[in-house]
Parts: sequence; structure tokens; C-alpha cells
Amino acid sequence: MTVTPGWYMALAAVLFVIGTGGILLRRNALVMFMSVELMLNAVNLTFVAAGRELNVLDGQVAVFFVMVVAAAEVVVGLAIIVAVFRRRQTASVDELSELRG
Amino acid sequence: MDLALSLIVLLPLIGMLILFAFGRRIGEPGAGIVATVAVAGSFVIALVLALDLFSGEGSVETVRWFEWLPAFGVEAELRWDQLSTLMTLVVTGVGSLIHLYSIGYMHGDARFGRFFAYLNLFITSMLILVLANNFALLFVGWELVGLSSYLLISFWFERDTAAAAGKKAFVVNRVGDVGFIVALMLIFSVFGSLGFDTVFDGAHNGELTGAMATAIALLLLVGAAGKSAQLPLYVWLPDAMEGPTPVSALIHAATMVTAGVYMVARTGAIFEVAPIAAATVAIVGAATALFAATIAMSQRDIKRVLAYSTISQLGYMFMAVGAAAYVAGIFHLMTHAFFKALLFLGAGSVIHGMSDEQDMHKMGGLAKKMPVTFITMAIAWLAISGMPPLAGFWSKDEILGVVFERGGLWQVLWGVGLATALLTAFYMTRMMWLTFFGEPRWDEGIQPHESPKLMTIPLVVLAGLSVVGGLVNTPFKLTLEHFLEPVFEAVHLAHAPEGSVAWILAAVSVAAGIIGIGAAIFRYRDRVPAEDGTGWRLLNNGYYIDDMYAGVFARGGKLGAAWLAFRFDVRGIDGAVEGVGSLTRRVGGWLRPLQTGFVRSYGLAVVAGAVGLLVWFLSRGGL
Amino acid sequence: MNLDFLAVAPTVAIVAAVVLLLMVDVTFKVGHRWWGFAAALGFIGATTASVWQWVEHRGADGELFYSGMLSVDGFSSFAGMVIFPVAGLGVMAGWQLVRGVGKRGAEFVALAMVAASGAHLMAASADLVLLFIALEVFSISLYVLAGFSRKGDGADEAALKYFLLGALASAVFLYGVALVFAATGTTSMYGAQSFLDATLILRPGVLLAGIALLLVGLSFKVSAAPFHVWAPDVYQGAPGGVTGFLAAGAKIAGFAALARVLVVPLGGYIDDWAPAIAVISAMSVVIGTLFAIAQTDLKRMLAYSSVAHAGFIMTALVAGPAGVADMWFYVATYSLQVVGAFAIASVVSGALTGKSPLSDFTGLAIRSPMLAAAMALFMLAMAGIPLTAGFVGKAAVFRAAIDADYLWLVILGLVAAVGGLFFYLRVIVLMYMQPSAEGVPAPRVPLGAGVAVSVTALVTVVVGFVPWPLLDWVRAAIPL
Amino acid sequence: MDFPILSALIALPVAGGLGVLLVRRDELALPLSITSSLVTLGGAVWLLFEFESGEAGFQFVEKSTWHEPWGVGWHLGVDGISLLLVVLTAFLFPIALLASTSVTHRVRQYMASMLFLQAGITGVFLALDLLVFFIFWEAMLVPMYFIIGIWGDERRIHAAVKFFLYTAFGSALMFAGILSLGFLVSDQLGGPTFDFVELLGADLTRTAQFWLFGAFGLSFAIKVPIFPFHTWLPDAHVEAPTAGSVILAGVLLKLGAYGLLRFNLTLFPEASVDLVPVLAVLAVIGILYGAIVAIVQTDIKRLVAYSSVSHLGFVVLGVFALTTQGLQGGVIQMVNHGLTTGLLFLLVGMIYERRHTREISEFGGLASVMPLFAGAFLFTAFASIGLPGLNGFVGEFFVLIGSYLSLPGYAVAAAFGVVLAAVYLLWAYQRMFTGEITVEANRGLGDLNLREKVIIVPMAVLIVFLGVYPKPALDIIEPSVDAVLERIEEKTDYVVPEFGSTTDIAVEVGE
Repeated sequence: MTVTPGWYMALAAVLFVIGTGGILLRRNALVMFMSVELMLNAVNLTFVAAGRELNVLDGQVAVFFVMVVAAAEVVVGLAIIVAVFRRRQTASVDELSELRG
Repeated sequence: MDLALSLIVLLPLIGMLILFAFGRRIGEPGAGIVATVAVAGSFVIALVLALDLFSGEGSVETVRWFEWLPAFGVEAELRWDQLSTLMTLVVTGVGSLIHLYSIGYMHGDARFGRFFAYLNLFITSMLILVLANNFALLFVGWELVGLSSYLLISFWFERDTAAAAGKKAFVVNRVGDVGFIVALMLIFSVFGSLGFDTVFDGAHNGELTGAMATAIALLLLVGAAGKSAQLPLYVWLPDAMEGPTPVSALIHAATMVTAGVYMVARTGAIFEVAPIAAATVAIVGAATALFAATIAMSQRDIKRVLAYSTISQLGYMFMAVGAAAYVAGIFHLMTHAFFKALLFLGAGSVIHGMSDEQDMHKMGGLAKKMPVTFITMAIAWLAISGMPPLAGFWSKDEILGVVFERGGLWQVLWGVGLATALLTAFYMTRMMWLTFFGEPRWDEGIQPHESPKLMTIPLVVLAGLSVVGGLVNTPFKLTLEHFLEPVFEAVHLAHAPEGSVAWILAAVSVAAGIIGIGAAIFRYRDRVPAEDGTGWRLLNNGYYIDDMYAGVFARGGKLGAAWLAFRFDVRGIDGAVEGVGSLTRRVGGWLRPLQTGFVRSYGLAVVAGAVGLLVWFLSRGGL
Repeated sequence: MNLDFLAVAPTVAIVAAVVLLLMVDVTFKVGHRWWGFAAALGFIGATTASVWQWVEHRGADGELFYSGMLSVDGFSSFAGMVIFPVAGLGVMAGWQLVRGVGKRGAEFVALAMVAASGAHLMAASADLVLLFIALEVFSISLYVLAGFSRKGDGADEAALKYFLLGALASAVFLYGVALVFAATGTTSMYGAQSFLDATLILRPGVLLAGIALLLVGLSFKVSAAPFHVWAPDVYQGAPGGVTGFLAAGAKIAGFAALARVLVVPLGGYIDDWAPAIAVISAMSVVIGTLFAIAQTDLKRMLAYSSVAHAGFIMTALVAGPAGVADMWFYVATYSLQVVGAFAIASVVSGALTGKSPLSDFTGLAIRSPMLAAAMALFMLAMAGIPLTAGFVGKAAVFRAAIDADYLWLVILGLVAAVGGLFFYLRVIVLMYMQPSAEGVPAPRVPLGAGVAVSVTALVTVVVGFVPWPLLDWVRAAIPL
Repeated sequence: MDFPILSALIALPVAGGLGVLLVRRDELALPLSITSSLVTLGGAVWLLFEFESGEAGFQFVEKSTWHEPWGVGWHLGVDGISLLLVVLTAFLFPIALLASTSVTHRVRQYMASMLFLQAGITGVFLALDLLVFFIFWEAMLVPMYFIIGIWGDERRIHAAVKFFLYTAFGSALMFAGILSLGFLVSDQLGGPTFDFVELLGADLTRTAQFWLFGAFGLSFAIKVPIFPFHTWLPDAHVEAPTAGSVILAGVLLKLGAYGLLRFNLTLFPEASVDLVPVLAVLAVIGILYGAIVAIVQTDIKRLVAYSSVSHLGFVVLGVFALTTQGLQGGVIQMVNHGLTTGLLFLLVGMIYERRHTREISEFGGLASVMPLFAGAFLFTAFASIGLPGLNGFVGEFFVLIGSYLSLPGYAVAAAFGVVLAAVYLLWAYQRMFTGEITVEANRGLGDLNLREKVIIVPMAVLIVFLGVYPKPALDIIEPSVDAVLERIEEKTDYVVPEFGSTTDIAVEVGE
């Protein structure tokens, strides 16, 4: 049994679903954000695997872009979470439900 | 000719316009004079124009005013033939007298000018009705007399009863009008025109048959029954006595109420081909005659006696025209106009002299106080009772004769007519006796006095007409019949019997009249009976038919309408409309909690949506 | 390699202006007038550049640049012609916020300009990866802008919610890109288009899953149901001065990206995605309308209304390429109405706070007739009443949908539009038919907001009366 | 090209409205707006006299294309069906404005709203492009909404919103219908078009006609209003200020009936013929139901509102009778109802200004203190009842008699409406004007003043004129409605029944 890129793509799909589950199930904003990062990396894995399968470089190139963007997202995301934490002394998103209805 | 004929209608119209505009400024008695002159002018013109026809040289004339409703094949067009001539003369003749009388009667009324404006409006409308040369214009006049009647009945609108009576008269008339309108629909659908000539020629030439003819005729009868206060639509006429007495005399005795008779006579060509409908007319007439006469026996209000009497006499006329004795019907219409107008005007004079007292139980012994009124009314009394040689005798006798002559079941109607004649004599005698004879039963402080000349002159003239009016059509010389014959060329006129039968019938009806008079004198000679038994109360309340109408239609209708208006409409229909609106709003409110404010549930929504989309797309192609 | 300055001129103009703004600000501390000047330079420059592109490349004259990464065509240049002025007006309308946050105002303006540039790039991207980057540039700027004011209670909550959900949506979108790449072997839209045109994929599962995820990501951006959940909270929580910019920008950029992705690489799969779009559209109009009815806060109400409008705009996309022009008409006019309406909200309720209770508008017609008239106009326009641009927009998108045989969607949309009257009319009722509370002063209208409201109102009316030129133009605003 | 008089009729009120808004002086608002509406009236009268009666087609046509791809353009024209309604609109507005002196706050906005409303209504009557028609149709709601909502009575907001939402709901479906129609014909006509005259050249399938008839018809039915879509009307009438009610009853309601006649009958002839029983049954129910419900109303404005439901039922019955008399009657009844009911509302407004109540029970015996007013009211009531010699008669007569052949049962049932009309109006008159004065506040009421006389007299003159001599009006109407009938005969197997052809009673109802 050889491990084809298909396996990697399946693994990526699983990771993606796990990340999604993290967002739906965890209530700490930081952990939720980490789940998003997990999803992005699952996508990266898909890109690489698909690029390998198709024998094109575009997949790998895309990954670099994604990593850069993810980094930018981290910066802003952490800043927002910190701001919220400073203000409310909590990182639990369930505390933030003032806006609703 | 054109101008003269037009002027007959236009003079009262002009009078009306002047009085509407300046009535108040012209004041009393100027307004009355203007109105009287206008109507008298019409009468004179009509008389002059009629001379040709009387001499037998004149021909039927038409005057076209303007193109009116081409879609219905009708113009604003007047028709001057023997029948309309006669009607015009009656209307303007009696009308002038009553106008004159009113100047005295309405003396001191705050809206003197307005009263005469209305009277002129009535004359105009009535003339349009009788002069119209097509159904549409006839209908215009028909409705306008209804309007005048409404205005005049509720002339003293401050009295709730007067206002209610006016409305009732108009509404009941409108019920009859539905029949008229539907008849017009049928007529137009058959003939494609509403012009008299087209329709009558068509009917005569067999274009109208069977069920359609009967339907049209019966529907016309409904209209006529409304206007002429026949069963079952008579209920408005007694109430109409709320109007000033000259109005009762003019509109609700002499002229307007006879419009139904006129209409049936005018449309004789249709009834000719609808024998069942014609018989129905006669039966309705006979039934009404007897029915109203019984009620008239029990009334205490002098005007209500006369009102029911009018209904009863109109029944005679219906019986006549139903029996195809159109001339007899018109003849009775004319004589009735004389003596009934006289009776009303006399009653008005009595009421006037008695300071507006109308209860006969509170009168008595007025003969000496009001001699002119008494004598003239006595003539009318005998005339309506069918005493020869007064006017009523000739006309009533002719009707009874014709009905008898037709034989078969018609003779039942003759019997009814005879019974009615007896009752008529009875109740008229009762009225006369209670009013003019016996001990005075006046309320304190009432000083009965004879009315002024302005009022008595018309009484005298009408009394004269009541005496001689019948001579125009006696079995010895049928002047009127020959005069009207051209109008009824298309129909087979029924004729009164001749010879010994005629003499016997006349004797029988005179006997009936004498018995009626005798019975009444016998009963009321010494004292006024209590008249409060169950039977009397039943009659006095007109068999409670009016109350039944009030209960079923007025009150029941109102309840039903209220249910529709405040339950069905508001709760049902509008409730559904508003319900959709408020439901939408409420759904918005119900949904709001779904937006929980929790990020994770939002995430769930996004993911659920994503899963939904994935399922859709994968279902399109499979993995 | 096809390098051309014109192709990137709008972006360059913005970036240059941003750099200039920040540098000069850091060096000289010149204050808000300078920020405004620099922003004006950037927006005007970018708009001019877009117009230039429009003149050169509209209609059939579109071209690809930078190895097929960037497309300059009627579509992108029209997007620029809408985005930059709308963004400029949005910033103007929120100028009170800029002044209210002190020296951080410079960052605000800069971020807004970057966001606008990102939005424009979303419309111009011819490559899915570039689209992702543009989307992130745009989104990340908006996350920050949404939480910019520290006064507003809800701003941080709004920012965090927006960020977390936005990141989720971006990841989903990106996964879609990856799957499309896996299926076609390219991230270039036009490359994918030619691949898909030339190849019959027997088992298109991966591709279809990719399409689904792309749709999720972009539907999230345009706040179409059920991916709209962030919008009400963010619109309401974000400070008054930024909401209009945020709302209008997201609609323009999101629909630009959505339209190009659907029409260009996925054009051949219209039978697969059109029903899905129709369902999303239907859900959006219904959910947006129903939720909006019960709202008591103007901004929140407008958020739900914008969900419904996302549905209306999507109605045009069920017609595929034929509906793109109609979509542009709607987007262009609606974005102006949104900017105008939120500008008024910020004037009435304050540019720094998030909340804008409807009661603030009671009797506004007495206190401030012009403001009330403009607001009434925007409400009527959003409701689709004739003689406003909103009516023509609705006519355009429904026309497109009817042509594509989606009559049921049109009827649903029209009925929902009537439902929308419930809440649009309520604003008018409050302003015109209820007495003003005692002692409430007339709101002072700052210059920026005043200009923004005037311009947007004017355009809404003029286009309402004479929509024909714009209708002609959008017919050239099609992708290459 | 000739002077674009039709555009001018629309533009003049708009200009007047803008002028009123721009001249920032409240005291000038009334004179300015009345001047503007009088100039418009002048134009309309000129149109009336220049109009070539006896011609069936459209006259004074203005046509230019706006947007080729959509097939939409500015296309105006007037024919015998619309001319009188246009003139009626122009006639009623100056009067309604003159009756608006009791409006004291936001006068300029009020006058401007009225004038914009006038432009919208006129536009609806003149538009020959369906999209332009729809624009006017819908845009007109806005000023009316403001007029009811701002200057109305207590529950004005509810009434205004209900009016707007209900009518907008109807229009929504019509809009879908218009858009669909534009495309349906594009194969036949070589491109989509909304041009009414061009659309007449297309043939639609029976199914398409049926659905489109429904979409258009519902919208028109709500506006007319045809039972059971009438419940917005009493609310709107009661809450609207006098002038609003006058315009609402006078011309706004006519738009629905006009639409049915102009568009439904001609564009969807087969569906029209098929659906005659449905419309006829609703019309007759409306006639009787509106009248019965009017009887027991306690609010005089509500009473008149329900009377409109009844009267408009006659219009619908006449239109769907599909005979020349019926159609003529329908059109003339629209005009007549506009005059009589408009005047009734004006009169009710006058008494409302004096007493600030519309409850019938608050009045009683008014004829003693206000004889002229009572006379005017009675006059108008009789016109409304359909008394011959006044205008109401002509329309009812034409409708009833004209619809007998095609709809015998319905016509007979409708005839009972004439009784009920007398009941509700005369009873209301009795309760308000006759008897003794029961409420002290009524004792000091003044009779009509000069302004009120100026309002009443022109309307009364027209009421009498059209009642006595309707021929000029009928001459204008006849060719155009005949053309409609001809078209129906040509497109369907329907044969307009010929009066004078039947000899037996038609037994079946509706055939």
C-alpha cells in the first residue's frame, strides 16, 4: 500500500473538520483562533498534496501566500482578543453576547 | 307647438328655479303667487293645446329637446297624445288649485318659499313623467316625483316622524323601482330601444311573447305597486300624511300615486300580450282596495282615513287597468283626483281650523263652524260613496261593470269591488259624522273657524268638478272613451255592459253605497263608540303589517347589517388582512431569539449552511 | 510577462497615498485635515485610474496582466469606479469618528484606504489565490475598523465576532480554492475556465465541493443567509462612523468576487450553482426581511435589511453572465444608499457609538427636515419605490431572473419587498408622523457627513429618474 | 412636433410642488399650489376641447425610447377612456386644495404632496408604457401615504401604513406580471417591450393570459377596491384629511377600474372573457355588501367609504358586462362617482372642521342651523343615490341595463343596490340633519361661507350637467370602449350580445 497524495488530502479534510469542530465547540477565543489556524494548515496540506499529484508548483506557491496571510491574521486577531481580554478580563466568547436578537 | 309644449314643463321648472334662488327674498305671498302662476300657466297652455285634440283634429305630437342617450335609442323627447294631455290637464289643473290653496294653508311658515319651490319641482317632475316619450324619460319623471314626495313629506323635518316618513316613502318606492329597472333591462334586451313607439309597436307585432312578456309586465307591476301604494308596498302612504296637507292632496291623492295606473295604461300594449300579468294587476288592485278599506274604517286620524281611502281607490284603478278597462281606470283616476283632492283639502281646512288637531274623536259638530268646508266635503263624500250623479258614481260604476262583464272568475273581483264600495261608503260616512256632526269634542281652548277665501275657493272649484266631472264619460255618452281610443288602438279595450245588466249593476252598487252610509249613520248617530276591541285594534294598526315590516326589514336588516359591518367585515375580512400583517410582525419577533449573540452558534449556522451546500453540490455529481 | 502601469494604477494610487499619509503624519503631526487631504488624493487618484481603465478596457476590451493574475476589464474598472467613491464617501461620512479617536485617526483613514484597495483587488483578481489575498487584505482591515472606537460598548464584541467568523469563512473559502485547484490543476480563473471548457470531468465531486466552499466564503462576505449571522451584531456594534463603509464595501467587493468566480471559472457549471444561488437568495430575502421587522435599532435593522438586499442582488446572478450588469446596477446604487443611510444614523446617534435606537429618529422631520427627507428617500429607495434608484435596481435584477425563468424567486422577492415596507415605513413614520420629544436639539450635521448624505441622496434621485445611462454603462461592466 | 401637452399635464404639478417647497413662505403655499393646479386644469380643459371625439385611438401621443434593451420608453396618449378621468383629476385638485385651509402645520409639504400626487395620478392615466405606468402607479403611493400619515386623524399612521402595504402588495404581483409580459412577447415582437400599443400586437397563450390577468387584476382589485379587498379603504378614508379623502375617492379608486379596463380587457382578452363570472360575482357582492355595511356605520366618513365600495362595484360590473352600454356606463360611473363622492367628502370635511367629529350621533337637526349645507348634502346624497337628472343616474342606468344581456342574474341582483343606496344615505341624512337639535354644540354652527360655496358650486354644476346632458361625455367614451369590445371579439370567440335580439328570458345566471 502506497501512500498517495490522495491520503494526504483525506488527512487534510479530517484536519479541516477537526478545526471546524474546534470553532464550534471551544469557547476560549484563543483556542478558537488556533482552530482556524489548524483549518488553514489543513488547506495548506491540500494545496501541497494536490500540487504534488498534479505535478505543478502552484500548490506550493499558494501555501507561501497563505502562510503570510495567516500571519497577518494572527497579528490582528491576537490584538483584538487582547483588547477584549483587557476590557472584560475574559477570553470566553460566550461572555460576549450583548449584541443579539 | 314645440315651444308651447315645452313651456308646459318649463314654466314650473322656471318657477322652481326662481324660488330656489330667490324664494326667501320674494317671501310671502309672492313666492306662492309665482309658483301658482307658473302651474296655472302650464294649465292654460295645455288647455289651449288640448283643444285641437278635443276637437278630434289634432294629432299626436312629439317634441325633441336634445339628443340624450343614443345608446338606448332614446332622446329627451316629449309626447303629446290624448292620454298625456288628459294627465297633464289633471296634474296642472288640480295642481294650480292646490297651489292656490297652499298660499293660505302655509301662511306664516318659515320656509314658505321653499315649499312652493318643492311644489313646482313636483309639477315639473310629474309632467316629465306623463309627457315622456320613452321609458328612460318616464323613469326620470318617476324618480323625480319620488324626490319631490320625499322633500315634501319631510318638509317639516324638525319632526322626527316627518323625516322618517319621507325616507320611508322614498325607500319603499325604490323597492318598486327595482322592479321597474329590471323591467327596463328586459325591455331593452328584447327591443334594443326604450322608445315607446318601438316597444309598443314591437309588442303589438308579436315580438314579445310568453314568459318574457309576463315577466316584463309583472316587473312593471312591481314598480307601479310601489308608486301607487298597492299591496304589498303600500306602507309608505299612510306615513306620508306627515307632510303638509296640500301635499297629501296633490301628491298622495290626486297625482303622483296615480302614476302607477298611468304607467300600466301607457304600457297596455305589453299587458295585452301578458294576460296573466294583467289579471295579477287586477287581483292586486282588488285585494288592495278591500284591504285598505277595512283599515280606513278604523282610523282616528282624519288624514289617515283619507290615506287608506286613497290606497283603496287606487286599488279600484288597478282593478280596472288590469281588466284592460284602461279608459275606466283613467276615468276613475281623474274623478278621484277631484274628489280626493277635495277631501284632503277639506281635511286640511278642518285641521287648520282646529289648530292642527287631526284626531276625529276630538272633533264633531264642525258643520256649523265651517260651512263651506262642510258642504264641499259632503259633496266629495257622496261622490266617493258612489252616489249618482256625482263623479265617483260614473267612474266606479264603469269599473265594476267592466269587471263583471268579463265574466268567470272576474266576477269574484266584482264582488270584492262591491264590498269595497260598501265599506267606502261606511268609512267616509264615519269620517264625516265624527268630524262635522254630533257634539263637539274639542280640546280646551280650540276655536274652530272657517278657512280664508284662498283656501275655500279651491274647495268650491273642486266640489264643482266632483259634481260634473263624471259626465265626461257616462254610459249615455262615452266622450272620454272616444277621446282616448287612439291611444289604446293596440289593445282590446274591455267595455262595460250595456242595457239592463248595466242598470242592475248600477242599482246594486248604489244600494251598497246606501247601505254603507246607513250603517255608519246608524252607528255614529248618537255617540262615538269606544272602538277599542281587538278587531278594531287589529284594523287600526293595519293588521300590524307595517310593524312586521319594521321588525323584519328595518330592525332585522339593521341587525344583519350590523353583524356584517362590525363582525364579518371588521373581524372576518379585515381581521384576515390585519392578521397577515400582525402575523408577519410577530414572526419577526419569534425569530429574533434565533440570533443568540453567541459566536459559536453563528459558527454553527455558517457550517450548517456550508454542509447544506456541500450536500447539494455533491448530490449533483457524486464523489 | 505583461507588465503595465495602468493595470495597477488604482492600487498604486491608494498605496502611495497611504504611505504619504502615514509618513507625513509621523513626521509632522499635521492632524486630521492632512489625513483628509491625503485620503482625498488617494481616492480621487484611484477613481481616476479606474475611469481610465474603464475607458481603455470596458466591454470587450478586457485584458489580463501579470501572468494572468490581474484582470483589467469593464468588470474590474467599474468596480473601482464604484468602490473608491463609495469608500471615499463612507470615510467622509465617518469623519467625526476619525476626529474622535485622536491621533489614531490616521491609522483609521489608512486602514480604510487599504480596505478599499483590497476590495478593488477582489474585483480585479483573475487568480483565486490573489482573490484570497485581496479578500484578507480587505477583511483584516475591516476587523480592525469594526473595533476601532473604544467608546462604543459593543465595538470589541463586534470586532471579535467579525474576526472569528470571518477567519472561519476565509478558511472555508481557501479550502474551496484548494479543492478547485486540486480538480483543475490551476488557481487561475481563466485557466480553470479553459480547463473546464475543454475537459469533461467524470467525477466532479472535488470540484463541486470546491464550488460549494467558495460559495460559502463569498456568501459570508456579502452576508447572504444563512451566512449572514455576523452582520447584525457587527453592524450594530461597530461605531456609527464606520458601519456605512463596512456595509457598502463588503457588498461591493463580495459580489464582485462572487460574480467573477461564478461566471468565469464556473460558468459551465451554472446548472449546478444557479439553483443553490437561488435558494440562498430566497433565504436571504425572507430571513432578512422577517428579522428586520422586529428590530428596534436602526443599524441592526439595516443590517438585516442588507441581508435581504444580498438576496435581491443574488437574484440577478441566477441568470449567470446575463445578470452581471444588473447585479452591478443594484450594487452600485444600493451601496450609495447604505452609505447615506448610515451617515444619517451616525449624525443622529453619534459616530463613535454603535447603538442607534430607532427612538432617536422620532420627530426628526421637525428637528432636521433635510436630514429626515434624505433618510426617507433612502428608506424608500431600499424599499424599491419608483423614482428612486432602488426601484430601477429591483426592476433590473428581477428582469434578469425572469429572463432566466426564475419567476418563483421574483415573486418571492417582490412579496418580501412588500414585507420590507414594514420596517422602512416605520422609520418614516417615526420621523414624520410622530411628534418630536421635548427639548431634543436638532442634530448638528458635520460637513463630511453632510456632503456624503447630499451626494448619495442626489445620485439616488437622479438615477431614479434617469437610470438609462447607468443601465447602459453596466452593460459594459462585464468580466473579460 | 406639437406642444407636448400630456407631459405638461404631468410636469406642471411637479413644478408647482417644487415651487411650493422652494418658496419658503407658508402663506404663499396655498395660492401657489392653487395657481399651479388651475393652470393644469386649464391645460386639461384645452385638451378636452381639442380632443377629437368620435375617434377610438390615442391622441396627443408622445413617444420616445428610453432604454432599448428593456424596451421601455416615454409613451403617453389619451383616448376616450382616459380623457375624462384626466380632466376629472385636474378638476378635483384645485377644489381639494381649496378645501385644505384647515391644514395648518407643514403646509408647504402638504401642498407639495398634493401636487406630486396629482402628477402621479395623471401619469397613471396617460402612460402607455407598462413600466412607466407602474412607476406612476407606485410612486403615487408615497405622497398619499404622507398625506394620510402626517395630516390625518388619530389612527392615521395605522391607516397610512395599511394603505401603503396593501396596495404595494398588489402592485408587487403586477410588477412581476409586467416584467414577465415584457419578455413573453419578445419572440413575437422581436425584443422585449413594455409598450402597450406594441403589446396589443402580441398573442399570448391562454395560460399566460390567465396568470397575467391574475397578477394585474389583483393589484387593480385592491385599488378599486373589489370585495373582499376593500378593508383598507374605510380606514384610509376615515383617517385621511378631507382633501385626501376627496382625491382618494375621486380619482385614486378609479385607477383600479381604469387599469382593468385599459389593460386586462385588451391585453388578456381570453382570460377576461373566461373570468367574467368571477369578477361579476365579486362586483355584485361589492355593490350589495358595501351598501349593507354602509347602512349601520356610525362614522359618516366610514359610511361614505363603504358607499364607494358599492359604487365601484357598479363600475366593475359595467366593465365586465362586455357590452358597449356596460362599458360606457362603467367609465361614466367612474367620473360620476368621483364628483359625487368627492363632494360628499368635501361636505363631511366642512362639518368636521366645525365640530371635529365624524360621529353621526353627534349631529342631528343640523338642517335648522345650516340650511344651505343641509341642502348641499342632500343634493349630493341624491346624486349618489342615482337620482335621474343628477349624474349618478346615468352611470347606474347604463351599467344595469347594459349588463343585463351578458350577465342577467348579476344585473338583477345589482339593481337592489339602488334601494340600499337610498337607505344608507337618507338614513344618514335623517340622523344628521333632521329632527330637533340634540347636541348643544351644534346650535351655534354657521352655514356655508364663501370659500365653501366656491368649492361646492362648480361640482354641483357638473353634477347637474352630466346628469341632464351626458351626451358629450358619452360621445367621447363610446368609440374607445367599442374598440375594446371589437378587440375582444376579434381575439376570442366572444360575441358582444346585441340588444333587441332576444325574445325569451335568459334563465341561466351568468351566461
